Amino acid sequence: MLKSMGAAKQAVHANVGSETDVPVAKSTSSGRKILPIVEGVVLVAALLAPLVLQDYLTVFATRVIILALFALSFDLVWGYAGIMSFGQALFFGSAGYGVALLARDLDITNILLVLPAGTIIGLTSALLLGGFLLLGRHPSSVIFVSLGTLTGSYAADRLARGWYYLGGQNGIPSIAPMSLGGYEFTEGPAFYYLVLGILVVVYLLCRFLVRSQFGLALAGLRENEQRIAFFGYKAQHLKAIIFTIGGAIAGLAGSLYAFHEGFVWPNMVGVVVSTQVVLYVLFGGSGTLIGAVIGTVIVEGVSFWLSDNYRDVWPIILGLLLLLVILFRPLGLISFVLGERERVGSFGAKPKEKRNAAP
Amino acid sequence: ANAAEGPIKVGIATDLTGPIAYAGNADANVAKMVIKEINAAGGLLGRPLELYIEDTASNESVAVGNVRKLIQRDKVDMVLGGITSSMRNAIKDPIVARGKTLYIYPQLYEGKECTPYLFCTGPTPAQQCDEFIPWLIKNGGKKFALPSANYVWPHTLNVYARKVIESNGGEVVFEEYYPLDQVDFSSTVNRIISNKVDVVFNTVIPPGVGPFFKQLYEAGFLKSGGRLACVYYDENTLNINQAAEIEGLASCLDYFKVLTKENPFDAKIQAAYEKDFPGNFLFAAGSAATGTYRGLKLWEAAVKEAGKIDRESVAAALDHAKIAEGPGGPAEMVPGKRHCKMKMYTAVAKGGNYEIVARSNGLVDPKEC
Amino acid sequence: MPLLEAAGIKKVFGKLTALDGAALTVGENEFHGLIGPNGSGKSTLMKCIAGAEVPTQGKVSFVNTDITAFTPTERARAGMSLKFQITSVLPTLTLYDNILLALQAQCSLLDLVFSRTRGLLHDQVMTMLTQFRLADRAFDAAAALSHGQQQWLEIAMALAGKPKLLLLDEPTGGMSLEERRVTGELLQPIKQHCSLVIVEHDLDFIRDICDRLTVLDQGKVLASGTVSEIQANKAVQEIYLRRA
Amino acid sequence: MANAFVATFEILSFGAIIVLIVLGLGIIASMMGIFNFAQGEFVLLGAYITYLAYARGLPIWAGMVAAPFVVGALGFVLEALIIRRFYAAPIVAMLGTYALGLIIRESVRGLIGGFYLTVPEPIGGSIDIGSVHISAWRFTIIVITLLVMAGCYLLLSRTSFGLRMRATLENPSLARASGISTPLMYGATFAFGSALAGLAGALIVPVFSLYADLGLRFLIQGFVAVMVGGVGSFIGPVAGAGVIGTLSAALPWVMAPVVADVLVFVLAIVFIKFRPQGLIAGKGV
Amino acid sequence: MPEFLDIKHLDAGYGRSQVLFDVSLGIPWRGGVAVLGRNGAGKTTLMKIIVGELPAWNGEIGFDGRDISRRATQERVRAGIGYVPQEHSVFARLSVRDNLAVGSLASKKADAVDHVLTIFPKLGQRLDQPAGTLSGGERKMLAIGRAMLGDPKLLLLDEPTEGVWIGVIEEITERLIELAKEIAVIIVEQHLDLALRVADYAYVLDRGRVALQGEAGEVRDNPELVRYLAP
Ligand SMILES: Nc1ncnc2c1ncn2[C@@H]1O[C@H](COP(=O)(O)OP(=O)(O)OP(=O)(O)O)[C@@H](O)[C@H]1O
Ligand SMILES: Nc1ncnc2c1ncn2[C@@H]1O[C@H](COP(=O)(O)OP(=O)(O)OP(=O)(O)O)[C@@H](O)[C@H]1O
Ligand SMILES: [Mg+2]
Ligand SMILES: [Mg+2]
Repeated sequence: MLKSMGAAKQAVHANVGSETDVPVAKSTSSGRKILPIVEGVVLVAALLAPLVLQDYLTVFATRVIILALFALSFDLVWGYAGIMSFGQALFFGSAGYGVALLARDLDITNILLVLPAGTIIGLTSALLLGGFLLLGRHPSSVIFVSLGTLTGSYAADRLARGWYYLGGQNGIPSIAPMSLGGYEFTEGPAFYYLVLGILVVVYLLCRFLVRSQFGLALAGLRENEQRIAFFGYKAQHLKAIIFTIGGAIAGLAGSLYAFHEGFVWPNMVGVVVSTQVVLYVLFGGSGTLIGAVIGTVIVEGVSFWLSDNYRDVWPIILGLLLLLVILFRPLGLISFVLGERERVGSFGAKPKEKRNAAP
Repeated sequence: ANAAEGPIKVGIATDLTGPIAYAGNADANVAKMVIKEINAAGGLLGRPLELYIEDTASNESVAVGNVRKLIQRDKVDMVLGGITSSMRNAIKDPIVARGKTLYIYPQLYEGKECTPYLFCTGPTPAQQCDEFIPWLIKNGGKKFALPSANYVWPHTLNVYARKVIESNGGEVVFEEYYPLDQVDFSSTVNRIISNKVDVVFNTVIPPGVGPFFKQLYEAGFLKSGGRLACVYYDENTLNINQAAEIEGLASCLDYFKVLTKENPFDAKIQAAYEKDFPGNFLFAAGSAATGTYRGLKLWEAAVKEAGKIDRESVAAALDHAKIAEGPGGPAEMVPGKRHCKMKMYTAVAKGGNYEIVARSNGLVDPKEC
Repeated sequence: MPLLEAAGIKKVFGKLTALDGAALTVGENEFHGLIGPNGSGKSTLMKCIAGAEVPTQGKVSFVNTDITAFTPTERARAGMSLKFQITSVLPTLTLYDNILLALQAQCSLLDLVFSRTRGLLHDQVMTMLTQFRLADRAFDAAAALSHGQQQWLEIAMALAGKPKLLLLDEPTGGMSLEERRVTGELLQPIKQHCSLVIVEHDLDFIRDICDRLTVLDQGKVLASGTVSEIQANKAVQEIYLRRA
Repeated sequence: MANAFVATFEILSFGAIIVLIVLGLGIIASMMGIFNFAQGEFVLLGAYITYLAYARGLPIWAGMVAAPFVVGALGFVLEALIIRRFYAAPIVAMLGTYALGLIIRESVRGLIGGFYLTVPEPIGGSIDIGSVHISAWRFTIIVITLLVMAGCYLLLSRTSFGLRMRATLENPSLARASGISTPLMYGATFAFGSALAGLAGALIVPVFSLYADLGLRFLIQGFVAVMVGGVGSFIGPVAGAGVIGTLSAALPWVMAPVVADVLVFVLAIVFIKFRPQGLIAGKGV
Repeated sequence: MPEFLDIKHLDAGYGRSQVLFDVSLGIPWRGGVAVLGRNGAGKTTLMKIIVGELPAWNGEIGFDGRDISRRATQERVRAGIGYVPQEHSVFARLSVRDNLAVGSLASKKADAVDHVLTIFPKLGQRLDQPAGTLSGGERKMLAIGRAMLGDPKLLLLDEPTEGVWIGVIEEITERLIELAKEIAVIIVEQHLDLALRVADYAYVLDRGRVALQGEAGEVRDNPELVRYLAP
């Protein structure tokens, strides 16, 4: 554990030391900001997508956006607060199962009921698991939290497979579409824009949060939990709070996913999906919200394309691509355009005041 | 949305990658073989067939995306595929309810799938147990153990098997479920030995089944006259253990390769398959290859009868479709049930090969829906 | 009534008794020096007071409350602030953010989420940075500071929360004579609102800024009193002559 | 009585298998601070090499002897090309090795066609003691595991290799400043951990047969074992593996296997929660 | 004859920010040399470059007649450079005993460890303790002891006495004076007295440039010195 803390610290030094390797776009506090440009480009692309994509690709894109929402939840927890939640699928999947049961057993498919319900399921399960793993006398190590959450997700997967009420291995198929009054959200452009709208709102909320002073506290948490406890931060509470928020967002994503795909199955709470979301975020670049979105789009898009074109060997190619990115862009694809300084960001007062104040 | 002209599009969605890729690839090969054959004979309704194959990758979410490709991009007229029940559940809705397409599921399974427009062409528990279990009691003994992997197929199959065992005067000593990837079975083996079980009716699946049989063997189960039984065991699974470790294992399926010795039609398709696909992916019943063959031929018969390719007409014809020749013999759909009658064979492993020891008198009823 | 009273503190690490009934009393607005040979238990005593170590025995009270069972967070909220002997700034954050982080520690959650105090604290952050001669590096990452500069930053962070009691463990390590003098000057003004416990090996420095001294030796208090009392103390003179 | 003997033997033998698999994982985790997600695939490669030897008609033991060397050499190369870049960031390392594992696993799957293939044991059959039969190969595995453990312990505690390794992994720049060639040490450690995995794969393949997910099956179990034992020493993970292995073989004797399976993990996590440093706190060898 | 350590026109820094500018210095085969300067002047950076932890941008580093600027750290150390870093100077999780053992890996003398323990008896009482839990001063003692064990021909000390008790500083000083009679010693030190007692020659860095240099006595008496040391 000590080792991992130390290693994290070295990582930081190494990054700072190797700034020469990243000659691209090192933006200073007074330089131009790259991040908003990237965000804008992605948003415009997302808005236009259904106009240029074929039907089935719009449906695929909807799924990707839901997964991006899910990735956002993990990024918030890992990229900003340094909590390695290797079991994020637990919240995603339990919400999915929850709303699937609502639809199956109680015939509740009203969007105004099911989405809040999914969010609350995600929130509650994150609160319980987070409470156990993160609170307590000893601050918990990164490795402990990662294995703890992994095990949680693994156990939930086992439970889902074994429990008949949840459909066992087969999951719950044929979930009725989400509805609003008489309108049914079936897959297609309407669903796409609904999901995109939700993503944008959640994204903006997250953005607001991580750039606030609260975000600074999270950054402190990520760097050195013990240290900020000595400032008087309730470090473990902060962790539990952000973990819970992450769980709620994952829950929201999970319920959308369940209705969009029309079924839920044990993998959705299990290790496979948990690992997948970690990949999305690292691939895109953790610690930048847009990185999580970009990572999801690219990983999903590339595997979709590969499985079409290299049918027998696509997992191997995907593995190679992942490895190359991780090797040469350990900070994710976003680091092609974004410098270290802008990624970590600065939480001080408005840039204008800053420049005046700095001599 | 089907074009009246141009080729008829057949969609295959199966596990080309992932842990059961050996089965998925065999199914895809069978489909290629059958489509080639039909096209060589002039196609269907005067139109050629075109094959669209997508990977389900043993990953339900990848699968759904790829199945949508089949339905929405390629606009196939029918989808055949899915091997595990969970995969069937994942893709059936996008195919049948949302995609408004016909779906054929080729694998032996636990039964109880009664979705409209979804046709099953593999064996059901009734077909695999009704004649097999009495044979086991006669050729093994009355005391059964049901060690099982913990998922839906064994659970449902065991309910049926237990009923058949008990109504034939047998006794179930224990029925126990294990996590799917459990690989140590010492306590199970011990219970089997100390309870003097006669027949181990196994539904443990790989990876557990190899070590399980080995441990049983090492504990002297076979030496003291015990009988192994496993209804998904085909030519592929024989290699999991050394021949001695599963000597005498009995299985009941719709096809075994040894049938080629007695059945010219089986010899013909087996030879055709091996010529086109000489690799590792065997034409075997446990991997749904026979169900795929049967499914495609039944569908061909239905299309011919309907004279049209729209879902309603084909489904109406498929409801009572028949083929005179298929792997293991003729097959026919049970009207209104969307399941298939077929011949069943009981085979026993001897020195690394199967020997047929019993066969059904005629076509066995699936007893579903 | 003293501000801080630690009494009978015992700390055992395995076979080693690092503190053996040590005591420390600090009054309001008092600058208190803690000295002693290497390994005499100074840092351990500081950690026991700040909550980084749990004493095996003993009692710590602060502003008339028994805080022995308090967590570090609770102690910090009660008005204590510690600078560790080994520097531990937050390396990837800018200097500005390091200070802001320390300053905003006791703001309410809502204040933080809605950044209500960001503007208010700006001047304080810049004043601290200017005082400690770090203003020109305000937007550099803390990892890019030299060891001595990190010491300055740490002191600034410890001071930032306006503590009632400031605990500094060898703040001037790696500083030259001149730099020490400046540090001393920077510490003087806080006397109006704050008490200080400072561990130092540099006697001249201690003499200049402290009112009272406590000398630790092998986990026990050897002497405690005003600077001149201590200087006259025989036992203390002896350990200064003794080697390692 | 006979029953108890069999039970003990079987439980111990599974414990030994887990220990064997975790040895390499533990060394790499403790010494290099990297949770190697590709470790399972090194086990798989060891198994695959043994299978190849068998399929080519060579004696099986020849494959078993070659496996650790080949996998160790591969580990050395991979360390130099890939792993070396990850030391600073353990989480990125997890993902990097995950990708590596994916590539190896899927390639092997392609090579063996996704099947389950049997490899006979060099020493087959059972040892019969009265009415009790115990597996001769499992017995051999127990013996070899004990020997390998002792060997590793001696290597790490009695030679300066162990000291250099620990120094390097603890503080690389200071190790260099003490004259230790850190690149060599990293390579050697990783190769050593991989070789142990290769050996494990070679020895267990007759028990479990060869299939692409052979190594993956033990990975999470291995991580949990390392955590329970305690990162930072050689002995910790070994002890953890012993506990987890025997526990997961023993619990099904007294309760439903499905419950036992989840229970092992829950117990492990609760244990780590209340004793975060693990069974054996990380110091010494 | 060239100097034992001969640094010419050295430029160096981190990332893009340059820290050292055209630094040249020569160290004789025997004797002490002090490097002085205020916080952030570049002293530690210079040490890191000599030992090879940080690459130089430009310039030459000659050691024992050969150019070592491209050699890896461990090779430089094996060639005879000993280094006591300013921070992270011990193997925190290794016991004191093992820390010393690492130091003596290359040593030929059998009783070298005992010798260190007689200089720092305190360490003898802490042999089995992980070095990370040592007190600040004990840690420094261990770091110095470890570096001495390698029989260096050139010893680099980056603030060796930070946090060390006065009594022990005296002891260390005497040892270093003795040592400097046999090998070359470069010392970065804030205790001016100590530094200039050990050193015969001194360099003063200011913002990465050599601002003053000369015999120890001269430098001490130079009125400019105070200016370069003030913050
Ligand atoms: N976690 C620990 N485990 C074992 N021994 C410890 C631990 N922490 C401190 N010690 C020992 O306790 C003694 C007191 O240490 P402490 O750090 O308090 O000394 P100090 O007075 O601050 O010395 P210095 O002036 O050198 O910093 C030392 O001998 C140290 O080795
Ligand atoms: N990792 C780093 N990245 C970027 N800049 C750095 C880094 N380390 C040091 N610096 C900068 O280089 C300059 C010289 O630092 P150095 O550590 O050499 O100073 P020093 O003379 O040793 O000071 P001190 O007396 O405080 O130890 C300082 O301005 C510092 O901010
Ligand atoms: Mg101290
Ligand atoms: Mg320095």
